[in-house]
Amino acid sequence: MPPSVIRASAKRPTRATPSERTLSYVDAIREATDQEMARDPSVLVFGLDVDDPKAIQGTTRGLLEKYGPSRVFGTPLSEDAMTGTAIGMALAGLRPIHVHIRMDFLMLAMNQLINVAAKSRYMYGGKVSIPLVVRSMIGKSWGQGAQHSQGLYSFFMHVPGLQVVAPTTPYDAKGCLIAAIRDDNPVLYVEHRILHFQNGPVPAHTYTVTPGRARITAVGQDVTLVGISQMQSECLKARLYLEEIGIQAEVIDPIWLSPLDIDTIVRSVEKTGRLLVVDNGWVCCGAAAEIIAQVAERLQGHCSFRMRRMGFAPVTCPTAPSLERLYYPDSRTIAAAARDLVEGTKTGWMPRERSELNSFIFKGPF
Amino acid sequence: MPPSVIRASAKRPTRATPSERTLSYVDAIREATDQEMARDPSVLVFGLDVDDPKAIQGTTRGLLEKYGPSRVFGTPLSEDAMTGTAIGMALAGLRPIHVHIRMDFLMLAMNQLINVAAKSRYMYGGKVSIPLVVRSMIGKSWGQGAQHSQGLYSFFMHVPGLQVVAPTTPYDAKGCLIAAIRDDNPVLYVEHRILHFQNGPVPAHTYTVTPGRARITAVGQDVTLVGISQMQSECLKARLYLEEIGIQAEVIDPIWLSPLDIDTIVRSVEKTGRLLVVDNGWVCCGAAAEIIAQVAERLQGHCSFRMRRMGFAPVTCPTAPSLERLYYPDSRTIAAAARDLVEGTKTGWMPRERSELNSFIFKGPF
Amino acid sequence: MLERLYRSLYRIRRLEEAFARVYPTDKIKSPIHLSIGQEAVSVGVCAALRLDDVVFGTYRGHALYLAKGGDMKAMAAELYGKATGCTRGKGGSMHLISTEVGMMGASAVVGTTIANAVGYAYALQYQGRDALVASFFGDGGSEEGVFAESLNFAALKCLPILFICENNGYAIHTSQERRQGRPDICARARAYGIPAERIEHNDVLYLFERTRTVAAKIRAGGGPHFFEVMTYRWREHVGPNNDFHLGYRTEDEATPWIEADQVTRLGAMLLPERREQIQEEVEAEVEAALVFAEESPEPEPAELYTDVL
Amino acid sequence: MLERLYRSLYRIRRLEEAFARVYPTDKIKSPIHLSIGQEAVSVGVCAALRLDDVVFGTYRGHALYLAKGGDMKAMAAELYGKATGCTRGKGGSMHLISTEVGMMGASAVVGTTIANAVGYAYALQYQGRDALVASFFGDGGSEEGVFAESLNFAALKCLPILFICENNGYAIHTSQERRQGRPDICARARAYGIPAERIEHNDVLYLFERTRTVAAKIRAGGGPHFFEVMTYRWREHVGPNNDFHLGYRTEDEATPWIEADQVTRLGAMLLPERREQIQEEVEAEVEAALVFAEESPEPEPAELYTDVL
Ligand SMILES: Cc1ncc(C[n+]2csc(CCOP(=O)(O)OP(=O)(O)O)c2C)c(N)n1
Ligand SMILES: Cc1ncc(C[n+]2csc(CCOP(=O)(O)OP(=O)(O)O)c2C)c(N)n1
Ligand SMILES: [Mg+2]
Ligand SMILES: [Mg+2]
Repeated sequence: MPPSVIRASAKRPTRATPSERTLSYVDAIREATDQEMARDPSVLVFGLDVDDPKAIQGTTRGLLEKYGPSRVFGTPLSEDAMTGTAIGMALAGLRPIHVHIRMDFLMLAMNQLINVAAKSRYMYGGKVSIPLVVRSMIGKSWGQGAQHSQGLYSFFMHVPGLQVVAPTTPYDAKGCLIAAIRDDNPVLYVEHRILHFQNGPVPAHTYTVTPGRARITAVGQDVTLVGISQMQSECLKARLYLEEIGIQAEVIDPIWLSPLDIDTIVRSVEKTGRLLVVDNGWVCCGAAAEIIAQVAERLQGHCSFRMRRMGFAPVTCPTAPSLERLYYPDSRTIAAAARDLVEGTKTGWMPRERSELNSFIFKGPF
Repeated sequence: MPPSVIRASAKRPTRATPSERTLSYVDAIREATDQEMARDPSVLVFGLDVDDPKAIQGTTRGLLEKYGPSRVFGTPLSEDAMTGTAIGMALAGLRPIHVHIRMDFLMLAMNQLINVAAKSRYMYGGKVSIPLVVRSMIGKSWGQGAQHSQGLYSFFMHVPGLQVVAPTTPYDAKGCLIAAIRDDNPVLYVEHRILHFQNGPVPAHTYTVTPGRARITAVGQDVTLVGISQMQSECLKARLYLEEIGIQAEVIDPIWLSPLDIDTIVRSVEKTGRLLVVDNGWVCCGAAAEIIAQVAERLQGHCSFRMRRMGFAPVTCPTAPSLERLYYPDSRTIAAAARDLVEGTKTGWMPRERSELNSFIFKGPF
Repeated sequence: MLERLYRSLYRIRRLEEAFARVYPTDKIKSPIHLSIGQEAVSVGVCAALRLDDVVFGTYRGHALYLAKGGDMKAMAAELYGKATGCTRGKGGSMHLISTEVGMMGASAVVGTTIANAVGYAYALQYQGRDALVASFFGDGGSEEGVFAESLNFAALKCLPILFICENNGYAIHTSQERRQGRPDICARARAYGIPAERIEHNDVLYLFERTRTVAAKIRAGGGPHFFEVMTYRWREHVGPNNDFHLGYRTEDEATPWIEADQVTRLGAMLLPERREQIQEEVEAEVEAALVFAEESPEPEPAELYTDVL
Repeated sequence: MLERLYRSLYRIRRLEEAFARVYPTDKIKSPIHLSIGQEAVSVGVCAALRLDDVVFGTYRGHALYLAKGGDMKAMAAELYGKATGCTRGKGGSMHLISTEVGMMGASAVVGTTIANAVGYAYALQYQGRDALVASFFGDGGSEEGVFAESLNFAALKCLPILFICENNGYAIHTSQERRQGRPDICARARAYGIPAERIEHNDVLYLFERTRTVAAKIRAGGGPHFFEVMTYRWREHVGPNNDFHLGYRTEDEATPWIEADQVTRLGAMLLPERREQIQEEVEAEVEAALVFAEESPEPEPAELYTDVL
């Protein structure tokens, strides 16, 4: 293992490698892109507005100036063809990063992603590969509503030939993006607008966070919380609420949803006997369904456990704040559900809100 | 309940209502469409090639002559806009049936289906509804390959605001289509090219098969087989192989995947203690994952059971017959898996092929 | 008619300005894509439409909703996230609808409503009604595949639809020239078989006249028609502020548009006392709408689960 | 050159006819969308391309694969579902590829490879290579949104790409007139800023000449160009047979195309002995390809799981 490569691993459970330096999630993405572009001239980044003054929340800031408009460019509003274009570039040996400011817009790119990108390597008998990274963001709050809030990554988990990663810390944001760029096959890289505002330690050198390895972000023995994307932050806060009542939650960040590190989750559930998966999307046929199903399959016959899924309410995302609050799981409803799992009964308990644990509130316009 | 409405129900487990008349699946679809178009002038059917000499395997045969080109028409090759057009028609009070000869092509229509059709009723505060039926077909065999073989219905199960139905018999093909047409909200109607060749009893009058009710297609007490779409036929054949070795399989056809009748499945698993879900798609984040997860959630703490999922191999569909055979579950591999579940161990048993049980072989060109 | 047009323009302008003023208080918890500067497009077209004609728009749909006759109170309440909003707090600023006046929806995904409008027009034709559909979208919308597909189908079926491309020169911060190999949207429409004309200077009166003429033709079965209306967005893409500091456009570029402001222009064509009376009435209406929004209740928690299916 | 063109045409014709002959035996377990009648399009263009130029096609891609120089044995074996096939039995007739000769793929979803071709052209430009991409698709393909989006981007970036619309008048059984409001595909290309020309009569020599000229311009940085080539499919849409009995088209319509058959035309331009020699060589090659396909082994079961990622 070269010294520049640090691997996430179930064996290094709690924290990312300590680092002097603190970076925002946004800057971690920017730095990963910058370093890979500097290293490899075949890396390009494009998509609507990547070269505009807002630079995709800053994640592409400065790249145009450094690498020029043939490597960093905005596109017409043509998600379908631009995805196909990215695939064509990849066929020619480039490593495109295609950026979408909303995951919802991927619905315009499904044909190229599902029918072409995922399948080319296989259906062409291994003669080609598609080293494509698709970045897309999940929105939340301030009335983003029906079409700007979806976490549709389970679609991409469903289809062979695609990989899916949803880093939650700046450390993983950088390491996963570098891993995705270097990977020879398509990777869907899922960001969350709220996570963009996170800060955390990020080494200055390049490193990869290995596909298919989850991270135990907090150790505990009473209940396993698996938190996906922004729900990872909510789970970590829920853990603090649970501590107040003497429940030690183990929190797992899967990081990579495909390939999925089910071993780490299974081992944790063997220990705790309770599994709460908190998804950043709808639960039906979602990532949480897959995790519950795999753990149940693996543990059948030798270890029984209690389980529950949480995720978006099974409705379209409403815009009124009063409804939107009820639409998402949050640290308190997660804590409440976890306690019920531990006690094996509906306790009706809900932690008193601790304002210092309040979620970061995103303010508009967007 | 008007006499013309016959409901599928968990309480009428084995068979569809007896009927003198036998119809093919294709003709059942045709008849349902015809009867509803005759009843309600707001029903339209369109899509690529619905009015051509092949008439979508015959499912739209004769409708053009009877209802004219403003109610029955082929379209340009424009799946995205034609789906949007269908939604616009629905907003204006029509009841469009939009036909796609391949489910794979729905990937071009995802934006309108996921971001508009599923959400309009909710995001417009109930002021509108979208009575849209989207028919699409799954292909299999004769080298249909990567892009003509996918069963991607779990995408639509994932998203609130959509309903999904995958009838497997001519009886249900007719009754579900009528139910879908009369429903005020979008319904994805999943057909399978191999099922098109099925024959079975179909009453001549109109009737609906109620959304959200599964059908027990064979009673047994040793293992529950849930077979989706064409895998329902394979499960029924697997049951015969299992009978040879004294295993009585209960077979369930969910019919409606959304809303899903989990109660019927749960009751069966409570009885058999073993659940094998055989999906007509990939298993990761698929319908089978959802079914396993829901049953595990429901039975936790009071009934332990053995479970397994089968589905497409986690690869792209290959075209060579020798590989394609391995790609799909079939009656024998299902029987083998079921026996292992019952015995709680890998027996290595595989039934001797009985040629009279061989699947219908689909011959090309397509 | 001048008075009607002026009132319509002024209502939109003043409500948008009121939203911009209120915005820093965080009472509006919704993104806002203001129509300030572009009011003339919706107003000119809608003034020539009938109540039973139907329009579809975009997330930048405040002007269209009001111009077609949408209720101002219900709109303000919607932005405030209240139960009295036009979508009962479920759609927000980007998904305004008013089925009563034929405003049939707006989408936050660029381009999507073009196809929905075409489908509605198909239904009108099928039902033998002589109403028409007006489909509003931006210059950016013309780059989505759905635009091309929709125009082809509308032409093929000779549908009663008027397409209105509001060309404000930008998609967010990217100019049309940087997105289109041939920046001539009318040429696209013509290629698909739809007569197209470019209407310069955001000219509300000319647009109104042309719409009257063209709408009559469409009603008579003449098939689709296409307007590319040149206009200009004064404020930032989303939000209440100016954005000239961002550097993607200059104040010089904006100046002629601001000087040719249609609100001022039409105001000047009225008798001062009539103008002032309209202004007073509108100010009171705007004030009342904001009060209504503020005082309205939030949706009940149970509302979360209604109207899914 | 005449000989080269003739050989290329004849190879395609004879292999396709051989497939059609074999088809009833069920040895080929793949759909076949035959190119018979349309050979001239692929042959005329590809003869003017270099080995390092790149082509993308469709499920009706037999002619293109062969014309660009793809291996006949590997293609036949692919249709037979054998391990020696050009995609090792994984893609079948609809997904032919030959990276060695720049045939970079074909799709069973109409329109998709147009965008892939544009992306490849972007890469060529970025890499400073003077090769070009030729993107082949049908008249139906021009109706998909991706067509419009792709053309716009190609024009915007002035990419080295030649678009070739093989207009055989039909998408399956539906004629162009029944699908397009204005059935003028060149007008669409021009609307997006791409010079376009319609090439009549399936004329292989004219197409070859024009491609030579245009390819030189494209290589010199002249940007994209568009050909609409009028051609005709003789057999049914998919499968080995004729389909005039279906009634969607008449034999009369086909007659002029069959009379102007480019295989016959070019054959007649050769000395009889040269023609016969070429024919003999091709017959032997076709025969050998079928034998190779038949005798090749099926893929190993383990192949099911290779090359997923
Ligand atoms: C399909 C899609 N892609 C991207 C976006 C992000 N986006 C929101 S507004 C916008 C610009 C649209 O420009 P235009 O159509 O000219 O409308 P304008 O905002 O100028 O009124 C973009 C790219 C989106 N909402 N939908
Ligand atoms: C996106 C998509 N829609 C529909 C189909 C079904 N289909 C297969 S071939 C075809 C006709 C295509 O016509 P054209 O592009 O003119 O090509 P041709 O077959 O005439 O060569 C259609 C509609 C498809 N394969 N892909
Ligand atoms: Mg604009
Ligand atoms: Mg054609």
